[in-house]
Amino acid sequence: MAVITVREALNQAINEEMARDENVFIIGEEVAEYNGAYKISEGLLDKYGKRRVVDTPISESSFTGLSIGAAMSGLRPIVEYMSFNFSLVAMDQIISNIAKMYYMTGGMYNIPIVLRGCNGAAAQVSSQHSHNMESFFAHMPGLNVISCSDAADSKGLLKAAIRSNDPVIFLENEMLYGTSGEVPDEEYVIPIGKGRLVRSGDDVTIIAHSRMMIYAKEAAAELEKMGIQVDLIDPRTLKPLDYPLISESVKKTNRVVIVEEGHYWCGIGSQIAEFIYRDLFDYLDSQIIRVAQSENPMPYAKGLEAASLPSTKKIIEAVQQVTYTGAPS
Amino acid sequence: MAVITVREALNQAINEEMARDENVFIIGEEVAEYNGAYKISEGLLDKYGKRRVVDTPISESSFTGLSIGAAMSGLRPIVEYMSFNFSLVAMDQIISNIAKMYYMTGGMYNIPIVLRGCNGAAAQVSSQHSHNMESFFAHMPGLNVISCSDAADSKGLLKAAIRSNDPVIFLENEMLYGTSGEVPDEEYVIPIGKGRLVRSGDDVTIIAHSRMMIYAKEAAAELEKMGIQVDLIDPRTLKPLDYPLISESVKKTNRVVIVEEGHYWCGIGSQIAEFIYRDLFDYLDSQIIRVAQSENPMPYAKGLEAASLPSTKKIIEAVQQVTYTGAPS
Amino acid sequence: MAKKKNLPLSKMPKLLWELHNKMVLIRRFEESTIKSYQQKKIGGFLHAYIGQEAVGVGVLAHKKPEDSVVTSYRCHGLGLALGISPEACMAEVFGKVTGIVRGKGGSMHFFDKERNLLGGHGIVGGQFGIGIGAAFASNYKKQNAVSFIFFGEGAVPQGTFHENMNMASLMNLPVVFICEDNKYAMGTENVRILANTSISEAAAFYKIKGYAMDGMNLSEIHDQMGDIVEEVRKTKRPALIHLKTYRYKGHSVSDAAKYRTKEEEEKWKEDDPLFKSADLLVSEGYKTREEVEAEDKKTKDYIKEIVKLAESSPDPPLEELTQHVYFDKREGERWQ
Amino acid sequence: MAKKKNLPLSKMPKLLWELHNKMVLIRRFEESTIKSYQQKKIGGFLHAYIGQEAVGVGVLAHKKPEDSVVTSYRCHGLGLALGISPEACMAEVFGKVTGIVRGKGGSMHFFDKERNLLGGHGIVGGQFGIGIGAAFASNYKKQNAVSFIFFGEGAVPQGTFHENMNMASLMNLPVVFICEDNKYAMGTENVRILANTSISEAAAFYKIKGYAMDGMNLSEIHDQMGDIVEEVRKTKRPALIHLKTYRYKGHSVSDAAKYRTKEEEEKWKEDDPLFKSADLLVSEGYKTREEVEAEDKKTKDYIKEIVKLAESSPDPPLEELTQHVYFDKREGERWQ
Ligand SMILES: Cc1ncc(C[n+]2csc(CCOP(=O)(O)OP(=O)(O)O)c2C)c(N)n1
Ligand SMILES: Cc1ncc(C[n+]2csc(CCOP(=O)(O)OP(=O)(O)O)c2C)c(N)n1
Ligand SMILES: [Mg+2]
Ligand SMILES: [Mg+2]
Repeated sequence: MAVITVREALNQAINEEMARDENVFIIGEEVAEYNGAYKISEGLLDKYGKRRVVDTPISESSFTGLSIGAAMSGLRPIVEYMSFNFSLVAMDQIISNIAKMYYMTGGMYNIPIVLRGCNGAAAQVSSQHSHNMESFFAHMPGLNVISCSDAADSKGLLKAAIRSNDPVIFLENEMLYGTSGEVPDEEYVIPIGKGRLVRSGDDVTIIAHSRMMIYAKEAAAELEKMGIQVDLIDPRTLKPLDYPLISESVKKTNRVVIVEEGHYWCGIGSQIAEFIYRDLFDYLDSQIIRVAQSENPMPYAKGLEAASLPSTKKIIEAVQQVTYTGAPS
Repeated sequence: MAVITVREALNQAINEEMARDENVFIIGEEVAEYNGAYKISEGLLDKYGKRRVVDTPISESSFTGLSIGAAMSGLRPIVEYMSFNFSLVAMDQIISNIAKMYYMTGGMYNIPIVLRGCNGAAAQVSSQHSHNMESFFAHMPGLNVISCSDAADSKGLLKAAIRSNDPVIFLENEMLYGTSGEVPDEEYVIPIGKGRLVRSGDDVTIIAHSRMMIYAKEAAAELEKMGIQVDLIDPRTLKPLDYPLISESVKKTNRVVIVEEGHYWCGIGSQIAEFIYRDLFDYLDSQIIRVAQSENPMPYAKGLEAASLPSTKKIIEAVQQVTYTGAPS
Repeated sequence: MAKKKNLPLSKMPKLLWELHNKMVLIRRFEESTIKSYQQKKIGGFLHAYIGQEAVGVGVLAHKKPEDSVVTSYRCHGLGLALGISPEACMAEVFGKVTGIVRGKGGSMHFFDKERNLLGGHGIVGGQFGIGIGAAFASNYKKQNAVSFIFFGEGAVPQGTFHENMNMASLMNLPVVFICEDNKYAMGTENVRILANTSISEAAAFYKIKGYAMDGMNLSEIHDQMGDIVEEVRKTKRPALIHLKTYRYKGHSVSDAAKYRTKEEEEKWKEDDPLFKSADLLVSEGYKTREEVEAEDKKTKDYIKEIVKLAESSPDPPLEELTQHVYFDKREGERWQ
Repeated sequence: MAKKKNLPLSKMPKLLWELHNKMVLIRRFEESTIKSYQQKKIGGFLHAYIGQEAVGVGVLAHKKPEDSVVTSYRCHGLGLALGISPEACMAEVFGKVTGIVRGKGGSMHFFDKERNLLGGHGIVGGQFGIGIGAAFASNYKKQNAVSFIFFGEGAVPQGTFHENMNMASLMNLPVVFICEDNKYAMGTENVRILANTSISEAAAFYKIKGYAMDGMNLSEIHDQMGDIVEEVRKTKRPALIHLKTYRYKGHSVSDAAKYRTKEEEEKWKEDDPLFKSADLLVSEGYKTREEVEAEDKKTKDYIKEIVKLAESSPDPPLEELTQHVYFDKREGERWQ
């Protein structure tokens, strides 16, 4: 297996799917001549030309709408938002048109579209550039929401997203682009809706996605030293959610910590927690603890930013809380 | 006490606050010459003139932005969205500017603004006109979210919202505008963050807001006949939430049903449920049941629309489920 | 441009007769839906196309099968102009499963895959991007299709109009932007929302052609649009058309239209496009007044029939509630 | 208009010297932040104003205390031009609690209540509405303030630009729209995003005046803007100004600017606004070359001082994390 970065994995996924299907194209700011603000589309212009690798003005609402019309006319657009912060100016197109279209047309027009780009905080990019959009999108029926934590999943799920006949919100994370991992040599696609058990343990279930998996893994390693075995789940697809995987784990461990980078109120973790509480109430030996961003916009100062975000330490403390192994208070 | 409609209550609130404070103005489509698409601003143009009652083109993003700038320059704007469905085209202004401003400026610029209008379904207005936005807004720190169910609360809380020095999302419901209720004769303001116990009972807590309160009240009356006493809570303010009120009730009843008109995934109910589970885990005798909109965009056909939405019957069934009093299955 | 080969409508009796009757069909259809709405047999919002028939019918006379069309919630007229089954249209407005989108969209959301009608959209300005996307796809597939985007003058102050004009011009997309300026956006007269009501002047900044046109005259619209559509198809340069028209009814059935005078309404009614095309048919000697009226009567009877049919048609079954949310099969989905 | 009373900058030695040195301050400040960024002492995004100094300094020379200013993330230059303490600006960029917004906003989010600097905004086009709102408030309060909205040419294709031009014109808002066209929006040249790069022509549709101007010449900008600002203030009619300028550095520090040639960069550097104003000072005999250089040297030393100061200033204390989320006290709040 080759070791590649998440950046390369995403690039390969797009490249392979564009080679496979003439109707796939990519559109967004700086995707063509600049090779992508984060170089995800590197080399695609050279290979596929201007027709299929399309630079745009800073007009997110327009090029999102364009992609919907193109999808209704038989194409399969990949829309790159330089970051999902900028998807806010296109929100009406995403919610009113993309999410509703297939239903509103009584099954006449499905929208095979992928909206992708960075989600969440990067490094000190401050209040307006650090939104986590998971729960915004998961709230609305008609959308799928994917957010991966490593190269292999990123590649396999982006390919699945491009092949999906429904809209997919594909949330990447700038801080993961440069991280490396093994990727199968042969072609593969990971089904939408399948989570992954990252490591197995009997004492506590940790659910984490995207960049948070880095901290969750570190926490699990630390906790092992402390004698606590973690069942670590990466849902990968946030909607639809691999509930059977989660359920099995919770039935085994009876204790759950849910980590997300975004805000607490109505975060994706609130929904995952509610599912678990509702359906596995009698299996739980403790309430669930959620680790999320603190209840404030993202500050610029490095120290404050770090304090805002979940961390390995916060995850460990949460596990200690649900396993009653923390320091007595 | 006078009996007035929710429409009149909202109108009185705006009128009284405009009389009280010269810096309050109202802006939006059709608010002035047409007296409001739903007549909430009836008579205000005549009384306060064009300077303070401002018609706009269909440019939600622009007049939201204008109001932010006006708020930063010492005014107190009330922004009317004909419906919150249309706030989607202004979402960037709401999230990136309104919600973040006070924090991002290190406390230099607070934004005393009220964004108000219809939220949720009306009668057969179909997919693009029936969004519930509660959880969208509650997710983002920096915003307050209010949604009332009757005339008295609407008046008292809209006045509070206008006086608030922070942004308030004030979610109304078209189907409630014509409903009547008693309103105190003297001036009053209801504090933001205070819920209301609508009726008292020992067997089960029902939490419902806005139009759902109609069904919840009907359900409670029915349930009473069946021997089940409902503690019925209207949070009124969804964020900040009157957690002490909810907590007290749950400690008494040990059983909870949460009703909301919007969608299930990451709905406001998911967050309220999570708070209860987390903090009152040992008080619960059953899992919480949520009644929400079904997992599809809103259909046009009357029968399908009704089937989508929560109903008195669905609430009763949910109560039977948490109280184990339903028909054996 | 091969201007010579485009005959004026007044010289094409068969087409004139057909287009006139399309306008009549729309008029009678809309009158009927308003009645049914007032009888509470139709719910939701209902925006009639009455008064604007010449625009939809005159413009879409030039639509080829591969071309696309997109518009706002005021979409019945275009649906019928495109030749969608009036039965299915009526059934949709009645929320029946036999409707064009199975009763799920309703009055504001007409779609038709066969004719590339891409909606029927409820958010003012929401249709622009979709329209340029269809043109993009045509270029992409090296087809020769044109995309027609209809919108009210109320959509002009929405930024999306400008974004999409810029994009269409930059990308050389074969788009015809058709502004149906019916003077009002709900209760607001166009002069109160536009710094400039000569909307075709918006074209200049985008280096595309702008045209102003009388929106109440079928044959004028038909004749002028023929050349324009041809040029757009050939050059792939978008064009902006501003048509002045008038809706004879309120914004929707629930609007009493108190913001305008009866005199104004009457003035515009003297300019009724249906009268004009009827007169033309008669004055050119193509039809007698009686023939015109007999056909109108037939249409009225037909509409009564399809209303009955719609009323007696089945509602969407409850199983449909959660169908058509996703196209692909979903495993392991879990929600409520 | 009282044109006579506006002296050209070349005839106002004191002001010319002051404005020249403001440009020098900005230049040295920015050079220093880039260096600190490369040393990883500054994080996030950093967008330097180098090359564009004449625009901010020349335009804002006409700002009265009651006027407002709003701009994009490329905001250091305007902050300094407005006279905000360079110490506090530097501290902000370093994320210190002594910064202008307590280290919470950073490089992209400069604000100042005393001078009505309403940001510093990160979303392209996000500042337009705020700017017209300040003008609205001035009219509302019957003050006589003007609102300056600065934006890059990359914001022109965003619909919000057009929405706000229409609104400002309709409402007679005293707004000066100032497009700083530095030829690139990140890696994209203006010709690739605009159907029309003569941006001042966008004014016509909104029935407001549009002006094109050389953005590299301080005295020209100063002289022309004097009349324009006066007219806007008097007539309450907005105006659109298109200034051609150039950023000598990449879009942000992390951009290597490979999308343009070294020749192009050199060509623009020959046109450096700082050289020109220095030359003017010398040629008019107001200062000697040595005096100009001595002052520059002083500025450089001063910047070194304030960097040291910023570095040694305290970070925001952790208690500040959840402060300034809401202004009002909140009872019963409950969250995590
Ligand atoms: C973004 C948005 N804002 C507001 C509305 C409410 N609304 C529906 S139709 C309409 C007026 C539109 O007028 P115009 O574009 O002239 O079209 P017409 O109805 O005259 O055909 C308004 C304000 C909406 N649907 N979408
Ligand atoms: C809505 C939005 N889309 C994309 C971005 C990412 N972005 C930041 S700056 C920029 C280029 C802006 O160029 P221009 O307006 O010319 O300003 P300049 O940087 O040249 O001063 C882009 C695309 C953004 N901040 N906001
Ligand atoms: Mg109109
Ligand atoms: Mg630029």
